[in-house]
Parts: sequence; structure tokens; C-alpha cells
Amino acid sequence: MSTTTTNAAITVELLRNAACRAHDAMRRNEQRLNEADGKLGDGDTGSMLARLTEALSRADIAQAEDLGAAFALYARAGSAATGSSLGTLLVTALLAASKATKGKTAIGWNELSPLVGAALEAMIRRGGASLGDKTILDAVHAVAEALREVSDQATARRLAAEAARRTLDDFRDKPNRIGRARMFAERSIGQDDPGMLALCILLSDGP
Amino acid sequence: MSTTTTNAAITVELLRNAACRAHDAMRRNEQRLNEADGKLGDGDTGSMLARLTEALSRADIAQAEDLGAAFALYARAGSAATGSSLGTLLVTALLAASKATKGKTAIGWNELSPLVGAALEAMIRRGGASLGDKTILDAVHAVAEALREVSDQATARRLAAEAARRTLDDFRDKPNRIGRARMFAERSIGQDDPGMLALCILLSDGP
Amino acid sequence: MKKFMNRPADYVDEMLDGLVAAHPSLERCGASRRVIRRAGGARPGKVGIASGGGSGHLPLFTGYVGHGLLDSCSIGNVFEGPNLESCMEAIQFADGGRGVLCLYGNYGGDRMNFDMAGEMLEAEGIVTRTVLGTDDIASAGPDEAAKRRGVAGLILAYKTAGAAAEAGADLDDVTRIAAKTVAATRTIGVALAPCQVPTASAPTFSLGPDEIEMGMGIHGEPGIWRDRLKPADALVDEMLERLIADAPAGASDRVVVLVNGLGATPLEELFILYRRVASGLGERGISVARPLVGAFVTSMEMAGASISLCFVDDELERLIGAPASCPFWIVP
Amino acid sequence: MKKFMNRPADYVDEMLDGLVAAHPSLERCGASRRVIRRAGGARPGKVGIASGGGSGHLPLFTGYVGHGLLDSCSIGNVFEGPNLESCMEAIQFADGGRGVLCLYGNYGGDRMNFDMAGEMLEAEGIVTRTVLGTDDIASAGPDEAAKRRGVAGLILAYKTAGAAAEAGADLDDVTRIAAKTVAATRTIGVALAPCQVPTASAPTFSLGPDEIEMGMGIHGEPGIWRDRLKPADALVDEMLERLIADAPAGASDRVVVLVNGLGATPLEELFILYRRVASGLGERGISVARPLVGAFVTSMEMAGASISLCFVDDELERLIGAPASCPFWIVP
Ligand SMILES: Nc1ncnc2c1ncn2[C@@H]1O[C@H](COP(=O)(O)OP(=O)(O)O)[C@@H](O)[C@H]1O
Ligand SMILES: Nc1ncnc2c1ncn2[C@@H]1O[C@H](COP(=O)(O)OP(=O)(O)O)[C@@H](O)[C@H]1O
Ligand SMILES: [Mg+2]
Ligand SMILES: [Mg+2]
Ligand SMILES: [Mg+2]
Ligand SMILES: [Mg+2]
Repeated sequence: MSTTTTNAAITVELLRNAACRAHDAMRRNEQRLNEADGKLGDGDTGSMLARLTEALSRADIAQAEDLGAAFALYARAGSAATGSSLGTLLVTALLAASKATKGKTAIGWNELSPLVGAALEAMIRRGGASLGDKTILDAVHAVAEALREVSDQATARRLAAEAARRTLDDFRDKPNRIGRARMFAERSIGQDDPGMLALCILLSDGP
Repeated sequence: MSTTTTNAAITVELLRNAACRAHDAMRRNEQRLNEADGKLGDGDTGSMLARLTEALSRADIAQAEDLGAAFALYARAGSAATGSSLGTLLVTALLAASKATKGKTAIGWNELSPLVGAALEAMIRRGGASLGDKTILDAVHAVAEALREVSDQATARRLAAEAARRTLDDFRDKPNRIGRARMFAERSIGQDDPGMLALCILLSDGP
Repeated sequence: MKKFMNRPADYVDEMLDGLVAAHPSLERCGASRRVIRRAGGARPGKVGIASGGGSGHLPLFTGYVGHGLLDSCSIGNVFEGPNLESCMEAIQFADGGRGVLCLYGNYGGDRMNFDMAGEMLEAEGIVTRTVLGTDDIASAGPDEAAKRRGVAGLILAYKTAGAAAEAGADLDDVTRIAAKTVAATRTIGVALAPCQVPTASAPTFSLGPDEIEMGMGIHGEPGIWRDRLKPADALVDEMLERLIADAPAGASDRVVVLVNGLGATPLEELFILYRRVASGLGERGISVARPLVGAFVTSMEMAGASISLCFVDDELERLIGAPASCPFWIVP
Repeated sequence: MKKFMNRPADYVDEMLDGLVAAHPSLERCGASRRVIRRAGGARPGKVGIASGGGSGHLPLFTGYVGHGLLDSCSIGNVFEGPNLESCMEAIQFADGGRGVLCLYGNYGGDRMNFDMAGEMLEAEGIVTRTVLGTDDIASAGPDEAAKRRGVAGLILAYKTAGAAAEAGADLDDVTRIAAKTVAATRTIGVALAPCQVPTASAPTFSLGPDEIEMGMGIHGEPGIWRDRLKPADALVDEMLERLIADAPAGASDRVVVLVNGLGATPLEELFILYRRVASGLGERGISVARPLVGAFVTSMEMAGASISLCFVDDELERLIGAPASCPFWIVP
């Protein structure tokens, strides 16, 4: 909804805005995501994300000396907030981002794609799922791909949101291949994966 | 519903018919009585009476040598079927009737009023409630009164049913004065006492 | 309401079959097999304690048969008192030659049947005493305390009287202990959702989606007020207030607390309630001698909870803490 | 769904407050106070056993901290795994110098956090092993048995591993026992009514008035079939059939049976189920080494039950019968 499209780079300041917007988006979509998870899982995705993003939005990263430190503070705050699958994977992603941005106070929008790629790799390693399993991973992968060669915020936002949305649509009628939902693959067909849906909401609602 | 109006006396045979009809009436009204009890008590009056009357209808009293023995067999069968308040009071009544009819193979319809009176007395002694408390006792009392000077079955049936019905109507808007219902006397106003209602159904449906 | 059962009429007998199959310390006996006693029977020379009541309240009543607790228990159909014969048998099975205390809740059917049983057994030389559980403060005012119904607090009288009997006390003393415990105990319950008698076609009562009932009886008998659900702390505060306002004259400032689930309420919520009970008592200068939190006395699948306070002196505290062991309550 | 609670966000912390207030044998600790350990801490020289998992399953997980069972337990929000820090702390608090077995259910979040915790503590010289509960046969086929979720049967591994650790076994042996127990245990559940996450505005799933779901997961994850409620015996027969068809190769003909209530199902109904379980096993020539009937592993107010069979040899039977004591399970 923001009309700011000028930032030349990703900074700690931008990160803070992103966290606040993410929290706002998750608060508003908490029950919708719980409901989506109730169909395939245990109905807690929305409440978990609302809590996790609240923890991020409260974490004080203003004093962080670089992006690496800011991501690390977020990882720590997120980790304290939950031990759920998705939450832990997001923390894993934040940790990977922290490593990749250590010592940098800003990165260009053209560096976002590899950053997301690094986060994706860490999530795959930690969670043990594969691309194609109908999880948040597929959407993250699509976002990383879409961000290649992008160099400004407005394009990044638009392409990331489109990629996430497209992935959600593409996977809707595919069966879930991880967790318990595997067992009733037919029933998972037609249902949105809650993790993927959450990312989609974050990217269309967020910065 | 029966059109038999000729029996000159109350016999073991008539008792057996009464038990069967009582069972039939209670079976048909089981849920209605449960519901009435649910409003003031624990919702079991109907199921209890269905079970108790089934036990009576199954008790073989054909060989009983007199009314006293038949009533005693019924008391025993009823007692095995339940230990509920109302059930136990009915067993108490059967025991009192057994005592009063010991040695008699038949009694006249004009002897029914004192027999009911004796049963009522035993129920009051055992249960500790008083007339006016809005229990089955008030209906039994009215029936005993109505049967005074009656000497045939048809009149007995009509007057007993009317008396029970009248008592039910008279007490509907009075407060309950025993058991837990005492505590919410206002809420018991307008409600039929389930024990009284059961007697009413038995007498309008029964022999 | 969905229930795991076969024919509704078989609910009680099949439940008892399963109970004794799972718990070899319990023996099912009696002509109509509606008595549970300790495996091995009465201990000669010990005062016996018999209880009884309707089904639908597990672990009450039958589950409390065991060392330091009950010797026997008669059991009726769901929410119906135990029949006369089973009450007689329960007394007989509890009799070790030093008399039997009949200790059960104050309900019409239960009382009539135990009374008749006692009268009939007197002729056979069995001495009985009776103490009735009357802890439900919502079931009658303080001026009619003897008319109150027995609910969850009854198990505290099982515990103290059972410990006294196990220690060799005579019938009068066991009776005194039971009566003293009942006199020191107060309970109030609150229901969130109803239960259904297996043979009934609908729940015993109904509550709106946000409605609760304060003071509801253990069979779903109407309570004190019905209103919207409040926060747990507010409910506890009101319940404590009512319990303490009704405390016996000269009550001690030390209590055994029982936060009891009525059946469908999860342990999580009982602990949320207990947290406030403990702090609320602390604020009032009342110390907790022993907390009990769990489903001790239920109404099948009713949702809700009760809070019981037993104002203990040294004697009662010691007896509550004495060793005991039944399938649902072990004090080491 | 009505719950006794205050702010939904405080559900877990207030529950833990109440739990430790009611049970002084449990101590709440950790930076975010999301670890329960035995009061007094780890016993030097004993292999430690740490578990952990989401809230909403009491007595699991925290309730099984005690002698002969767990040393410590990390606890997450409702249905969310415990966070990394609490997993690290649980391992540290369990460590008595001879290593720590991490024994918990096979769920993504739990596994990731315990794995990370173990990796981080390795640097500090704490040796850990991991055994995952994988007893839910409805959560994956026999060919993917390692992917199965851990449900009620996990407590049997607590018991055997706990007994071995208490008896002085070393880390490898305690690990072997836990793994052997998991490999010998099969569970299937059936749900009659849903539960609701405290922060959610609706139940996790919904079932029609007569509908039930066979094979449902312990968080309400969909199961094998959904159909009208059948008689209890028919349900038990199907569940036993499925469990036995899935028995481990070369399984013994002796089992520990756990008939577990999911939260709102009354004990009466669990005993009705157990009655048929016992007779059904008998008909198949399988003897019961030890029956456990009760609410051991729940999903808050979910209605339903699970049946677990643990095919025991002499070693496992002895360990299951060894003394143990926690607030919700005492083996004398
Ligand atoms: N191993 C995994 N790898 C990748 N994504 C996963 C994995 N496990 C779960 N997810 C994602 O997390 C979502 C579920 O999140 P959430 O409900 O918070 O977790 P939980 O299963 O712990 O309740 C899924 O929809 C899926 O997108
Ligand atoms: N002490 C008593 N004296 C007379 N009638 C009683 C007494 N107690 C109960 N009743 C009658 O029994 C009815 C309730 O019967 P029932 O539901 O079978 O008993 P319970 O209270 O044991 O569930 C009441 O409506 C009332 O008419
Ligand atoms: Mg989830
Ligand atoms: Mg009744
Ligand atoms: Mg009743
Ligand atoms: Mg979860």
C-alpha cells in the first residue's frame, strides 16, 4: 500500500519497516491462516506468525551496527517466540541472512535474490523438505528467481508478490508431500498450503 | 384406552395388565420425562421409569398366591432396577401395598383409596418430604382423595386421572420445595414436577 | 453428544467390566454385580467404609476403593442411586467385624437405599453409622447446610476417614473424622457445557455458546446464575469469595484445595484456575496444606470445574497426608 | 468453545504457573521459563532424559518429569514446538555428566529445535542422543515408519528409558531401550469432537453431529476416514485390527495397552473401550502385561481416544513395571 519506491538500498531502517508491516499483515490475517492450517495441520500458523512478527517488530534493531547484526537480533527474537516448524524455518532464514550480510550496512536490491537464495538453502537443509513438496519453500524459491536482475524496490515488491501468488495458484491443486498431510494427499488437493499462503500475504501486504 | 369396565375387583391379573401398560406408557414418554427432569434435576426420570416398569412387566407374578405376594415381587423387581429417589419411593409404595394386601387374592375398588393412602404414608416416611412440596406425593394424595367412595374401575380410572392432572395444573405455578430445585424456586415456577407428570401420564395412559 | 458406547442400557455394566479388567485391585461382586470392593475383601478387625452412588462420576465412587480409602462401593445406573440390594452388599463386604461407616453424598435415592440397607442389616448384627457429604454450597443456604448435596469434597472425607480406619480407629472415631471433614469442607462448581445421560436423547441442559452457569450441581441441576463466560481469574475470585463467606465458624487458616474438572475440561485449564486459587488464598492469609488438581469427581463429559476448600486442623491435615492407594489417587 | 482462561496469549504461562504451584516436585526454569525440570535438578552420574513439545497435551510433556521418567522438558506454545533456547536449557538441566537422551515426538519444529540445541551444546561438551516417538500408524505407511508422528505411545518410551537411566544404564543403553520401545509401539486414535487453539477464533476442525474421524492426529490433523459414529466395540475392533496388522515383525504376544482419552472423553467411555480391547486381544492370543486407561496424552478439550499397543519382551515389561513417580503416573 506504501507509495515509497525510492530507496536505493536495503538498510536496517527498511528492515524495521518490513517487520512492522509484516506484523500488521499477520495480525489482520491471523484467523485466516489458522483456518488454512486447520484444514491440513493443527490450526496454529496464523497465531504463531502473529506472535513471531510481533516479537520482530518489538526487537530494537535501531542500534544494530550492520544488517548482519540486525538480522541476528531478529533471529534471536523470532526464536524466542516459537519453536513451530514454520517459525523455526523463518528463524533459520534470518540466521542465513545475518551471515550473508555480516559487516554490510546496506545491500542493493540486486543483491536480494542471492540473499533469498541463501536463506532458502538453509531452510531446505534444516527442514529436510524438498522443492515441490508444496511448502513455503516453493514460494521462497519462486521469489528468489523472480528477483534476479531486479534493482529497485518497486519492481522487487511487485515481482516478489506476483511470484508468491503464482506459486500459490500453481500448487493449489497439487498434493501436499510433507508432514501428516501426505497421508491424505487427495484431501490436500485444492487447499492452500498455509506457509505458502502466509508468504503470499506478507509480500502483497508488506513493504 | 381400554374399554373394559366390568372388573369387580383388583386382582393379580389386573396388576399384571397395569404393569404392562405402565411400561408401554413410560417407554413412549421416556424422553419427555427426561426432559422435564432436565429442567429441575438430572434428566433421568424417564429412562429410570422406563427401566423400572420394564422390570415390573417382566416380573412373573402369575404364580403369586395373593396380591400381597404379587406386590412384593414387584417391589423386589423394581428395587433391583434402580436406586433413584422416585424409583425407591415407588418401591416403598409397592412394599406398603404388599403389606396391606397380604393374604388377599382380590380387593374391591372401594378399598383402593385406603391402599393408596397407606402407600402415600410410607412414601412420606421414607422420603422425608411433605405434602405441598410439589412432588409426586401431592398427586398421590389427590388420587387417594379422589378414589374415596369409588367402587368400580371405570370411575376409578377417570377420577384418578383427573385428580392427577388437576394436581399437576395446580402446582405448575408453585415453587418446588424439595431437593436442589428449592434453591431456584422462581425458576421451578411454571415447570411440571417430573414425578407428578409421570404419575399423570401413567394414570391417563394406564389401566 | 457422541459417546463411545454400545447399547445405552449397557453403559454402566460395560464400564464396570472395563474398570475391573484394568484394575485388578478392584473386584466386582454382588448379586447384580453392582458392588466394587477391594480384591481380597474386608480386613478383619478394621472398621469398614462403604460408599455408593450413581454412575457417571468416575473416578467417584468406585474408583476410590483401595488402601486408606473405601472398602466397598455400591453403584447405580447413571445419575440414579445404587439399589437396595447393592447397598446391603456393599455394607456386608466392608464389614470386618468392627462396624461399617456408610459415607456417601446427600441425595434422596442414595439415602433411602442405604438407610433401608442399614435397617435390614441391623438384624444381622452389623453396626452401621452414616455420614453424608454435604459440601455443595450452591445447593442450599448456610441455614440449611444439612440439606446440601455432596459433590467433589466427598473424596476428602473418604481420605481422612479411610486413613483413620486403616490406622485402627474404632467406628465412632472414624465416624467423627468423616463428619468433621464434611463439616470443614465447602465446594462450588461452574459449568461450561452439559452432559447427556446415555439413555437420553438430548443433553440434560443447554447453555448458549458463550453462556456458563455458576453453582451448577454435579448432575447439571440449575445453579445460582447464568451469564456470559468471564475470564478465569474473575470466576475464581467469585468462587473463592463465596466459599470463604460460607466458611465454618472458627475455620482454620489452612486448607486442602481441590480444583476438580467436571469431565471435559482439560488439565491446562484446571491449572490456570489453580494458579489464581493459590494466589487468592495467599492474599487472604490462607495457606495451602495440599493442592489437588485434576478430574476427581466428574459428570461424564460435562465441561466445567469445581473448587473445594477443606479447612483443616492438624488432625485432618495428617490424615489427608497419610498413605493411600486406589487406582486414581495415590498418596505415597 | 469455552475455555477457562484469561488472555489467550497467557494460556501457556498461566498453566505452567499453576502446574508448578500444584506440584512442588516440578520446577519451572529457563530464561523464558519454558522448561520444567525435577526439583533439585539433574542427578550427577545419571544419564539425563530431556523431552519437549508443544503445549496442549497435558499430562504430556511436562507432567512426566519425575523419578524413573524424565529429567527435564522444554515446552512450547499450544501446538508449537519448544523454542531453541528452551531445548538447550532442557538438555543442560538434564545433564548429570553422563550424557542426555533427547526423547520427543517426531514433529518438524521439535526436531529442528532439538537438533540445533544439540549441535550448539556439543561445543560445550554435552553428549546427546536422539530418539523420536513415531507410534501413530495413521500418519504414514509402514514403509515410511520413520516419518510417523509421535503420539500417546511416547510415554511408554519415557517409562522404559527412564527406568533404565534410573538404574544406572549408560547413554547408549538408555538410547537402545528408548529406540526399542518406540519400535515396539503402535497407536491409532479416533476423534469425536475438535479442540480449539486458545488464540484461534474457531475449532481446528469440525465434525458433524454424528460424525467421527478415524486416525486423526493429536492436533486434529485429518485421519483415515470420516463417517458416522459406530458402536464402541466396532470401533475398537477396527482399531485393533489396524494396530495388529501393523505389528512389528516378530512381535511378541504380550502387550502393554494404553487406552488414552484425548481430553473431553470421560473415563467411563475409556473403560467401555478397554473392555473390548482386553477381550479382543484375548481372542487373538495376546496377553496384557499392563493396562493403562486414562487421559495420558491429550489435545486439550478434544473428544476421542487412542489405543496404543507396545509389544514387550521381558526386558521392556520389567522396565515398564519399575518404580516411577511423577504427578500423573505413579508405579509403586
Ligand atoms: N520441513 C518443512 N520444510 C519446509 N516447510 C515446512 C516444513 N514443515 C512445515 N513447513 C511449512 O510450515 C507450514 C506450517 O507451519 P506451522 O503451522 O507454523 O507449523 P506446525 O506444523 O509446527 O504447526 C506449512 O504450511 C509449510 O509451508
Ligand atoms: N423425597 C422425596 N419425596 C417425594 N418425592 C420425591 C422425593 N425426591 C424425589 N421425589 C420425586 O421424584 C422425582 C424425581 O425423580 P428421579 O429423577 O427419578 O429421581 P432422582 O432425583 O434420583 O434423579 C421428583 O420429580 C419428585 O416428584
Ligand atoms: Mg500448524
Ligand atoms: Mg432425576
Ligand atoms: Mg438421578
Ligand atoms: Mg503446530
